[in-house]
Amino acid sequence: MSFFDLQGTLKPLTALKQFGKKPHTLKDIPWKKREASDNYRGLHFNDIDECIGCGNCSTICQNAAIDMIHLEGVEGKKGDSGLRPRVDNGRCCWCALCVEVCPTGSLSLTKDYIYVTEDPDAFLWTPGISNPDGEERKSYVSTHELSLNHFNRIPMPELEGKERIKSFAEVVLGYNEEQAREEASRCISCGICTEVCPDHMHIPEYINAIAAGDDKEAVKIIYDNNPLPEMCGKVCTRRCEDVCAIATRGDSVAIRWLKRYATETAATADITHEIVNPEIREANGKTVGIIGAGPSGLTAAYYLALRGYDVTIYEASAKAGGATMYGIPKYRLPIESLEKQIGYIQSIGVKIKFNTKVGKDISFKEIYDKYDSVFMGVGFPDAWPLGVDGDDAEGSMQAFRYLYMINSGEKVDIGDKVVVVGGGNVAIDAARVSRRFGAEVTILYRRRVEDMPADWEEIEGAEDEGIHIIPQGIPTKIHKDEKGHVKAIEYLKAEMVADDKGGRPRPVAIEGSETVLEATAVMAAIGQMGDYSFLPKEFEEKITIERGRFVVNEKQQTGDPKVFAGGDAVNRTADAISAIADGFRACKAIDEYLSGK
Amino acid sequence: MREKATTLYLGPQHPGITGNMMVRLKVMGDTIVSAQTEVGYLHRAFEKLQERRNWLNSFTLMCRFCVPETDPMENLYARAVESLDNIEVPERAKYIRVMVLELARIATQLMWYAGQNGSLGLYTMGQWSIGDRDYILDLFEQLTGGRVYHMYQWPGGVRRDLPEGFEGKVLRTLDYLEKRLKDYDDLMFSNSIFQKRTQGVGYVPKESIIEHGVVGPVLRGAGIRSDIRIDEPYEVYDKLDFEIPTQEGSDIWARALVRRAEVHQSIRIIRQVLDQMPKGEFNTSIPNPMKWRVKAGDTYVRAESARGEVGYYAVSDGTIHPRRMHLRGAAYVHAITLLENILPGQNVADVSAIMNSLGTCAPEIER
Amino acid sequence: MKEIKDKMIAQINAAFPEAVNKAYDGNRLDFTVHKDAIPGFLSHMKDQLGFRHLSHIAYVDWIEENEFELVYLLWSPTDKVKLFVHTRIDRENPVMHNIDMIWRQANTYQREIKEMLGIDFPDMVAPDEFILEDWDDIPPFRRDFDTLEYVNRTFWHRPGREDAQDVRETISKRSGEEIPDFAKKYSR
Amino acid sequence: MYNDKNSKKIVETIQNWARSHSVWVLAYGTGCGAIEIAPTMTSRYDAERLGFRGAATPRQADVMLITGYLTVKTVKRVVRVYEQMQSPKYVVGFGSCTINGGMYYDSYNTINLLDRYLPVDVYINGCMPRPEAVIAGLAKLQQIIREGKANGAEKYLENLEWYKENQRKIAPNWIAKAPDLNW
Repeated sequence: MSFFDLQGTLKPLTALKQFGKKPHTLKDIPWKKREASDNYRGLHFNDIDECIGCGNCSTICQNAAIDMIHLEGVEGKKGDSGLRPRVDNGRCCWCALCVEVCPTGSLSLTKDYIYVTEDPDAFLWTPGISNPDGEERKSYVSTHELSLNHFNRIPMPELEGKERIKSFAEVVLGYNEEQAREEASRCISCGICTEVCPDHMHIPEYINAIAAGDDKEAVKIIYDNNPLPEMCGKVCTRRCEDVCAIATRGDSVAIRWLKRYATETAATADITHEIVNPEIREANGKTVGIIGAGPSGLTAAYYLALRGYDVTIYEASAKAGGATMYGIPKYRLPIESLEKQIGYIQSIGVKIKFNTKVGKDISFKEIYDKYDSVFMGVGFPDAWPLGVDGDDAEGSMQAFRYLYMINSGEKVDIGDKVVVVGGGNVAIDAARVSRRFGAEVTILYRRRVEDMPADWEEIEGAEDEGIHIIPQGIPTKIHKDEKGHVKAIEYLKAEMVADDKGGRPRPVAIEGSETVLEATAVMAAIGQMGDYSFLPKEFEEKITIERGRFVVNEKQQTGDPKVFAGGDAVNRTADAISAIADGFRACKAIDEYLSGK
Repeated sequence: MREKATTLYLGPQHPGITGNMMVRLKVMGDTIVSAQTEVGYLHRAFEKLQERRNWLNSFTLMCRFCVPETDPMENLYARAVESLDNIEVPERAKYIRVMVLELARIATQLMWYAGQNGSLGLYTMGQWSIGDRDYILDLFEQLTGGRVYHMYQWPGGVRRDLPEGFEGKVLRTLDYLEKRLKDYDDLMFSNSIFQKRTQGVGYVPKESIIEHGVVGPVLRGAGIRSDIRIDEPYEVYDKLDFEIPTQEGSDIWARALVRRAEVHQSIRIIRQVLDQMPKGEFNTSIPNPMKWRVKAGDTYVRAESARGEVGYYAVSDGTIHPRRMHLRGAAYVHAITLLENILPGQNVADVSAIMNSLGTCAPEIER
Repeated sequence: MKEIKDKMIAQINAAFPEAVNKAYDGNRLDFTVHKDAIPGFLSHMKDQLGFRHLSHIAYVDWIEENEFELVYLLWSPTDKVKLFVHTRIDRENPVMHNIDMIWRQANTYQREIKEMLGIDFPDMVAPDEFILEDWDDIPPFRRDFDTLEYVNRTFWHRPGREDAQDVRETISKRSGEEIPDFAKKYSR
Repeated sequence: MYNDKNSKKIVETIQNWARSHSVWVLAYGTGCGAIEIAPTMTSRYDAERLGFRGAATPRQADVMLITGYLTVKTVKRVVRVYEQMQSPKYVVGFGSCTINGGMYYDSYNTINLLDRYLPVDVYINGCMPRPEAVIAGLAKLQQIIREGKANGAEKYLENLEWYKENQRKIAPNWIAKAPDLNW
């Protein structure tokens, strides 16, 4: 290369051709804001009404930038923690992971990005409050498909419909380990579900333990306030799943099935004892008498026994469990499962006197005098009759009684055409049991199928098994044959009329739409009721009954401070988990009452 | 009289230094006698922080490792986790990733154009190439929602699909860049001042290559055809047709020519990617990030960044937190032992140019 | 690839009978070597088997086993094989052999290891400080160094966020749920 | 002539107006955000048309941009550089890291609150702030300079003891060795 390189000197000068060209400088800045791209990750926006305050954004945030705070005008309710996120913009890195994990999709990022101030304390940003107009400027959003939440539940393996009706084998097969871990991993551990659980079980904790592979720890956590968890894992009404944060845009986490999975790892009463390893306090010499070995009675007994009380349960039937033993068909809750759990409760020192009906074999007064405190978990042993013409025919029965008899091993003649009247779980149970005895079953319900109070899974299961559902049918008459046996049931078709007072639509019979359905048995499943004949007159003043239920205070205490009550005979929800909650509450109250705290 | 050596501190506050770091020079007149790199001004302890994060949200730290070129790091993390947990990545995601990586490579080289010329006093180049780089950042903004920190490639694929009409925009930008690259050649590579300042300067001797673990354009500028994209093909590089440019000089000039050729190759790759990109999924679902336990084990993945080989060693102990994450940056070896080795004998005025040509990136060294 | 790897394993086993091989798919070779054998092993790899490129020295603190692990990551440009060489060092007496005469850049890696983990390389020539300056705590990349605790002790967090509430706690307080202590570690 | 209150005020107003249109930025990229300084200063965004241009040394510079996190090691240099700068001088904090630690709030090597070590005049939101935001921040700085509110340097002198104490807390040996305000 020579000292003077002509080409190397002139070529760079061609850059001068740019001279006079319009520059690409964005001259409007800073006087005009430049629009960011369509999925820009700018300042946060939160739809305050849609947000349920699950706090998942706060958990995923690796910078600890998101606080959950109480906002003026946002109150907590069932399914909403009442807290809302606030972002510390002195921490945020706008990675938008909070958006990706938001189960409701309320959180998003906007196109706004300019925020300049002299005050370092002014960087706390409450999305949706700090930028109420952010809705229109939303850019980075998480759609159903893009969300990091897993909205689809792991399907529960079940027996085929055809297989099921052959026997009383359990229909639901349960998750295997891999499925359970995967399903448990869907949970975001917000804990919103615990509020609606009557018993306030520690749901996020035990699900997290399952996800971590610590099944035994999960069982231990579950037994903290529920002594019949396997039963709950199989048949609970699971109101927790209705408010699940994931359910806002998808299937709720299968909380019930996960509990079932965890408790099934405790295969026998002994193993349960080993895993739970309960701390039983020294006997304190006080005694508690419990009437009825149903869920509420067993719960109160178990936790009282753990606290050192001498507990005796009086049970009218030959087996404990109450409605869960006699009211639930065995394909949903196998007898061995329930006996295992009751066996465990007995193993820690709870005494159960079977076949001892209070009021007949032993008087209430005797129990009242003998024990320091009494708990009544007597349940609803009787069912409402259908109350139509011909109700007294042979073969017309109450579904609840039918289930009781079948579960006690008795044989019941139902023929081959069964009509069940009602739409609750008892109706479906009776129908599906009858189907297993080979009958053709029809369910007659006053309202529409979507109005049925039974679990949708149960309704689907019934349909799979070939049970016919006639909705909007109001039974009017039962036809008898010459021997006084049920021959047919007559019903009127109904139309749904909107309720003026804002309640759910009412069925109104259509004149002249009488239809007759052949039947060999008719089962009424329209509700149960209590039997309080055991209660002597002298107690009536203190232990009051209103609308068929005991009146208690928030501590399950009746008017007589020594007597507590719980279960179906007290609460309106009338399910097992409410009974367990009553028993647990009563246990604490009895402990308080007797220890004089 | 013997001249006495003077100590000069190049950095940390110095307009010519590449990032926040320092080189302590002992000079005799204009000539360097010895050099010592001092780093640590940008040490944020990422790897320690990642041990406190979970497997998903520690990916947000990845792009911060090297600020000028963020995407190879994201790619490494994604691939490390995928290889630990046996996650299959959809084909489309792989193509998108390659496109992003190559766009990032072009953007980094444009940044280098500015840095290399800035260190030699040709400031016009910086005005051009950084202004043109912004068009690539505009593409990134549309694709990922961020200009510099994309946080786009994550374990399982990429976060969002290509927006409507994105391919066309990429092609238009590439066409524009190709036109501009000719202007760059006229201004820079034909420039006799640039040639004289770079030819024979910053020579890396052949024996240093192996001894110092030299990688990337520095290695290729010494005539060795080595590139992770062909040595250990990742994503879909084995399905693409491109060349690995090499030069013989092993000086700043040779490395500049390699980088210039690489921009052209990257453009070629992106065109092929857009051509071959299949339809379909762009992401496989990963477990709930808060409960994601990656299978225990260790892995080492590598990628070719614009500065050379970057590697990522990841260890999982089967919990929700990474056990150990360790990054090997390309500049890690270049800016310390290699720089200290080749600087003696050079002119003080060339230090900045040499550091630029070695691809020094301070945040990557100390992490 | 498999033949190349098998051949290499045979060669390595012949030269270093104590080196323990672990099988992996792909182009990964994995050996565990006693720490005293490392310099000899690595220079053999470099000179005889073509692993000319030392990609990195990774380090892990296995505090449960009271050991440090160093992983030498080698690459053979000719055979396209990557080699992991693991070695363990006693945590109580962390001393390791210097290899910067085999690869000069190992000097940098070892300086980092020395500073971040506290492993001593007695015959390495390098300035004392590398990344940190005036560090007076335990080496920060050890597992027992709690970075957040150090931050709380040394720096500040901006006040004004004390009204933050825990979702789980808020709900349990509202419903009267008592979470037992042994379950709390599973709360989020 | 300058001694009466009114003319002093007028002179100050003119001074501030002039200062706000000629703000020289110190070329010191302390962290991530430095990468967006290059586009801000070059052709696309061209902050120079607003009066911002680079300055190579602290003596010539008016404003220091703290572009993100500061490691303990850098804080010492930054303090030194800041003290070398001549009044009037301003500090702009970029992004989350300068406000409350940002991503590195739990890192043992980065400070969390910049305003404990240096007086900060303007903070810019973002991680990192894009050039438009940077320019918005610089415009804000111009505005407060014009209003005469950018008095960080005076605040620093007034509260010198407090700042020094905080600096000493993270760098006990270094600050002790260094002569105060006498660079």
